[in-house]
Amino acid sequence: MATVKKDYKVIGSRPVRHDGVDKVTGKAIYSADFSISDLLHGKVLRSPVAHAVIKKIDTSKAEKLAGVRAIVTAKDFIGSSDKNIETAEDRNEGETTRLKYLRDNVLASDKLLYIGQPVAAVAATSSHIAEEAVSLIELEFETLEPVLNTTQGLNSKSIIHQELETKELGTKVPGKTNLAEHIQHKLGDPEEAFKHAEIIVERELTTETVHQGYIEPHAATASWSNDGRITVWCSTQGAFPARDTTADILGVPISQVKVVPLEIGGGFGGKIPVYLEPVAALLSRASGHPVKLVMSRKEVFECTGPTPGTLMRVKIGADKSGKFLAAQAHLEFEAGAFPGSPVAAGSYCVFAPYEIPNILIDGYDVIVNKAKTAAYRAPGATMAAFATETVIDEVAEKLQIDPAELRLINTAKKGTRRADGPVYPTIGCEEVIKTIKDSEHYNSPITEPHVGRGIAIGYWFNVGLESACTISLSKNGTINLIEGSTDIGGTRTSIAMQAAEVLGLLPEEVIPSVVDTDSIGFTSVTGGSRTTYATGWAAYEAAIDVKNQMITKVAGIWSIDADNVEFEDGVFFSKQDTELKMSFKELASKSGAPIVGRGSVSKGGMGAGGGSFAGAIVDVKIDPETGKTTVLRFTCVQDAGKAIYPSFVEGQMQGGSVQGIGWALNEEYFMTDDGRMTNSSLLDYRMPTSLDLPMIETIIVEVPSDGHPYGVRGVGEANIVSPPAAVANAIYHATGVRQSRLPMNPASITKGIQDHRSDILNSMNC
Amino acid sequence: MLQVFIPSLMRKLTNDKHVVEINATSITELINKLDIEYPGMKEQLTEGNLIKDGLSVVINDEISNNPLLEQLKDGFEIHFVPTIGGGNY
Amino acid sequence: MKPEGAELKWIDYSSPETLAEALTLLNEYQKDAGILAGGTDLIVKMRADRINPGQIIDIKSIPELNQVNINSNNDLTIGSAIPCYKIYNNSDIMDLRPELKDSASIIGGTQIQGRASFGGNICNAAPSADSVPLLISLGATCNVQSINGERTIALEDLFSGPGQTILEPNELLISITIPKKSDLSGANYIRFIPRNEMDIAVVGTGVSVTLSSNKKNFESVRVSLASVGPTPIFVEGIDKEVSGQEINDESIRVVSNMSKNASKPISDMRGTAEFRQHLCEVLTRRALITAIERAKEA
Amino acid sequence: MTQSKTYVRCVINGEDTEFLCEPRQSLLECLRDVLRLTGTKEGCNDGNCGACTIMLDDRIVTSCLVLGVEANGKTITTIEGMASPDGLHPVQQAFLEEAALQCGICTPGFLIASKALLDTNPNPTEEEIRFWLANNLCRCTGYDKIVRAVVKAGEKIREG
Repeated sequence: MATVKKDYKVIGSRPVRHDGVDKVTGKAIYSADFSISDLLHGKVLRSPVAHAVIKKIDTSKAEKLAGVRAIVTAKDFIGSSDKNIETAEDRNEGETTRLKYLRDNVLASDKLLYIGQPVAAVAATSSHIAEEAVSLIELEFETLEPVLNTTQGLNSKSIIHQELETKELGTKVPGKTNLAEHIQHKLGDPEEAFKHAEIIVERELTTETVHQGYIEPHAATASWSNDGRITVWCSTQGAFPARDTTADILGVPISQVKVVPLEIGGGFGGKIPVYLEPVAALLSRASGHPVKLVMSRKEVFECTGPTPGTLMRVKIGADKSGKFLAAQAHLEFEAGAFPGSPVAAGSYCVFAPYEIPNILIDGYDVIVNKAKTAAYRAPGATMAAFATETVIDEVAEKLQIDPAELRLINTAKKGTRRADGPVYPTIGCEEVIKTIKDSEHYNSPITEPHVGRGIAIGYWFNVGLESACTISLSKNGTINLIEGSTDIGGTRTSIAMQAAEVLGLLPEEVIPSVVDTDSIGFTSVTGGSRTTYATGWAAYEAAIDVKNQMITKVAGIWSIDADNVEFEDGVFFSKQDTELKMSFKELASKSGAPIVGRGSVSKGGMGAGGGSFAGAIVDVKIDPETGKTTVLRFTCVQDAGKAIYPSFVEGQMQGGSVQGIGWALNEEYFMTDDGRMTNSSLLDYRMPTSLDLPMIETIIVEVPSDGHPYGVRGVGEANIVSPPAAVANAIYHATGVRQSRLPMNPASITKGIQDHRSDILNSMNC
Repeated sequence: MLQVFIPSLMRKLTNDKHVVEINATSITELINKLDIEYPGMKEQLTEGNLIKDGLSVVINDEISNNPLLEQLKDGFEIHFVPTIGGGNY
Repeated sequence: MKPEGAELKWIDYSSPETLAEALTLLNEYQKDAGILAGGTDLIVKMRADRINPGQIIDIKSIPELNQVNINSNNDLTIGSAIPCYKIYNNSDIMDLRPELKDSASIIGGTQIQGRASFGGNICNAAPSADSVPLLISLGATCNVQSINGERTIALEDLFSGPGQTILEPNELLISITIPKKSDLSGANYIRFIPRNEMDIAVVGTGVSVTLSSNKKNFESVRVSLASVGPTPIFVEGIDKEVSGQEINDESIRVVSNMSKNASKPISDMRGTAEFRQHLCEVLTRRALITAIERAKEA
Repeated sequence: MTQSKTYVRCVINGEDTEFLCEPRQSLLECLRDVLRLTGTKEGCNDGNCGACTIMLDDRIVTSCLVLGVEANGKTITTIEGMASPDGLHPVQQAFLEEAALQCGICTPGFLIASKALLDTNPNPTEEEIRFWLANNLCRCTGYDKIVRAVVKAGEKIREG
């Protein structure tokens, strides 16, 4: 297995995270903890129906309630008092539509598109009064037939957006429809290749809507001051994207908005969109006070982006030896009420771990009357892998080839051409599969009855995007590291460690701060597994900049040429004169122009460093009478490129694995025929508890990525992709019944077993 | 020469050619030359001299953040792929 | 239109020190009163707007509702406001009725058990109430009082519908009495939930069994079911079928099938009717077998 | 009846504390909004996530399901009261060393619940830990490192 040879001092160690003490003592300030003088509290009126035309919003009764300070609706977006507002009218048609969608998702203008869509908002002296006022707002509407899944969306006469036309590679296909986008990737000649296949397995599978399930509900406080400056304190995965979207929605220049990111209580992709920020800002402008909005758990479930339900058909053809000759995927994803399901990402990932010469992938982004979907950890890849990896397990069974061996036979490697065209740089897919195949877990015997083992592989392409970082050197030889990546799970430290390594410092000699959008260069979201990769890269460059400035400074002190100065093990020295030495700390203490290093990177939008592959091995025990699944043992294997901060690499692997287990077994939105979620609580939306799980074993594989100074690969996402498929395969091997729907809950497993039994009986009878 | 990969949904314009070879040093030059050889390509790929919304340019193995500024070298692979929707990152 | 938030409407609160005081308040406010013991159902229902009491009466300070009493006849009486953890941490109760831990230790998680009481779990009258099936199978009775006097109600007769009991608006559940235990009896409560601990019973079964002196035959079997009807269900007529019968797979199957046939489940997000009926048979069989083992050890 | 606030007196983190609250305010609201003790978190407001776990007299409870007025005469410990001037509690230290938190929003609830377990049982089995903590949801860690941290804290406490 390829690993990084170079031995590092800081990288690969396990220091206590910089923000740790504040977070174990309750001092860390999260979005809902924030307060400010003169603060009002807001509540939001939300749509009670899934599809309707708004007739009237009457706020008169609510306005009369004592303690109410302001009420806003979508009307308040238009005719802003501000002179330099760029309004929707100034934009081209595409932009205008995009803006309308953004605005309608935070305050509905003409139609109600899903249950829970915001319609109006109230600011009052207390949240109790605000909520009472909300119940006094009268909303009149004319209901329309709701569209609740992709099949309805593609066939129903009920059109959700009259102006919508299907896009193919950005080009519009005329005609009224709920199909927002059709994606296609074609490699080789699949039709012909299937003819030569020894065996072909084709299956249709479905998955239900699931939520990211972060424990901290969304919250935002906004203050619109008299000079037109807007300050927003919120919980977001990206302060800059939140600033840009908020400014966009409000129709003000981005320079007029400052977003102050507070500590964030989980996101997993769900805290990339803005929901409350622009509404709090409108309420603040209308009331003249800062206004705070906090969502309830019910609002989080019903009104923020889940990841969508899907319908998928996957077909794989292989020859006798197990080599995949051709593959085909048909992916229908629910977008929610506005375009943009993760079907594009799903289409990239569906066959990503394999070298297959002939591929056809069709992806469909279908508008439905549900909350707009948002990213959820490797968006789209998990559903796609559930389809592909269960089909591959069936191929392995039919050809009587070990499932790990079959994957190895077909593994993608450097130079493999993907379905979407490009070839892979250095990747760790083969190493991940080999590690699974050679692992003690995979080779341990299964002795108990009703126990089965399954494996699966998953891919997430990872992104790079923009990050900025500055480092100021202090007189005592420590550094202050300023960054713009909100820290969801230890990235302050994984970034600081990369700077520390360059400058020969200890992790605790770096003081990292995540700052507001006025205080650092643009930095993209904490998402796409990019933070340790790209912001870490920016920190590395800032540290190099600091080092070079110090070299110039010491060269000046010694009056020698900077080219003759070297820095090693915390000491600057002259290449010629061995007498000339100065420690980092001593040089830092010397007076002179303050040393400030800058790092600023723009890396690939997709496929950064070749992405990350991860795999799962899972043993389950099925109660054949109740269909209850017990996860006996679970191992997650992932390529981290180079694990900067192993404790938190393991943490990502364990967290992603468990979200995948929840998705596999019990998590789903139960929806009524009129589009209402019936289980919008943490009691009935069954995320795994500590008692549902074994310890989650981790094996970190290190195949350094091309380009990154330390070979890092983001590890935030790929780990959630394979668990549902691995669990499905394990359930099959425990019960003899294939599962074609997520979640695989006790009722469906029991039914599967009963049907299977009666099939056997029938076949014996004939 | 650049290897330009034509997306399946545009191959009607290249009478089903999957890959075409073009000599160019920038994406703009590339698209103009493509349009001469395969009329309609420019309209498919651009809007107001910018790459269309919903379309991304892959240069070799990574999506480029600002393709129009990229310096293209001999032997590069160029792909036009659908943009990832859904605020995925 | 109900907003999506979870704010409570205005309430007034009182915490009477004596039973008399509480009964007077309850008589004054009748249906407008909300009785607060652990609050783990009351406050949740108020936030969800399913009930809107104007006057909260906190009964936790009333001595009679916090007493555990075992009389000379070994009848066990448990105050209605005693939180679950005090039940399974009470050695007197556990010596006499160890099976009560089956339900007391799974009503919600640890934090909920710090507050939730049998009395609250009973009066909340959820068809899924975990404490109820076992208590019914043990023949428990409810001691109820109002300013007009007191009465005793067999637990299986208390419920009139989902969230509904036959208690008058001015009546208060003071305690639950479990009649004395035979040396040859054993009981067990089990439930089926998809997730572990933090979940609502898809089906729950409480079984109490008394064996013949030679421990080979059934003397009496009582079965009660949760979550398979509008109220907790007491399965009638089992003794007629199996009393005196030898304990074997066949007689056990008779009981579990009677329990399956007695269930009247609906389909909802927690399980289909078909699945629930199937589970009734499985869980009754399993609970009965455990109860028999316990009876033999007794 | 006029809508007036109620006077509550209790001991919070060892301090005699008085506050006024509306009877409809939960103890969680009182801690966070009235007393500005925001270390106790709200994740669901219906007792199912455990983020608002506090010690109420001798027992952990979800403070979202306790009325502020019920705190009268009670003794309360929140996360703010866990560390002492001479340092972190062993459970806090173990959570740091074992990387048992990622986003950290559920951490105060887990720490209060874990301490309560170890106070009565300093040598719990993995099963006992998982059962005790089943009312505390964590979405980041998969619980593995949390369980390890509680075991480690138990060892530290037993060593004294």
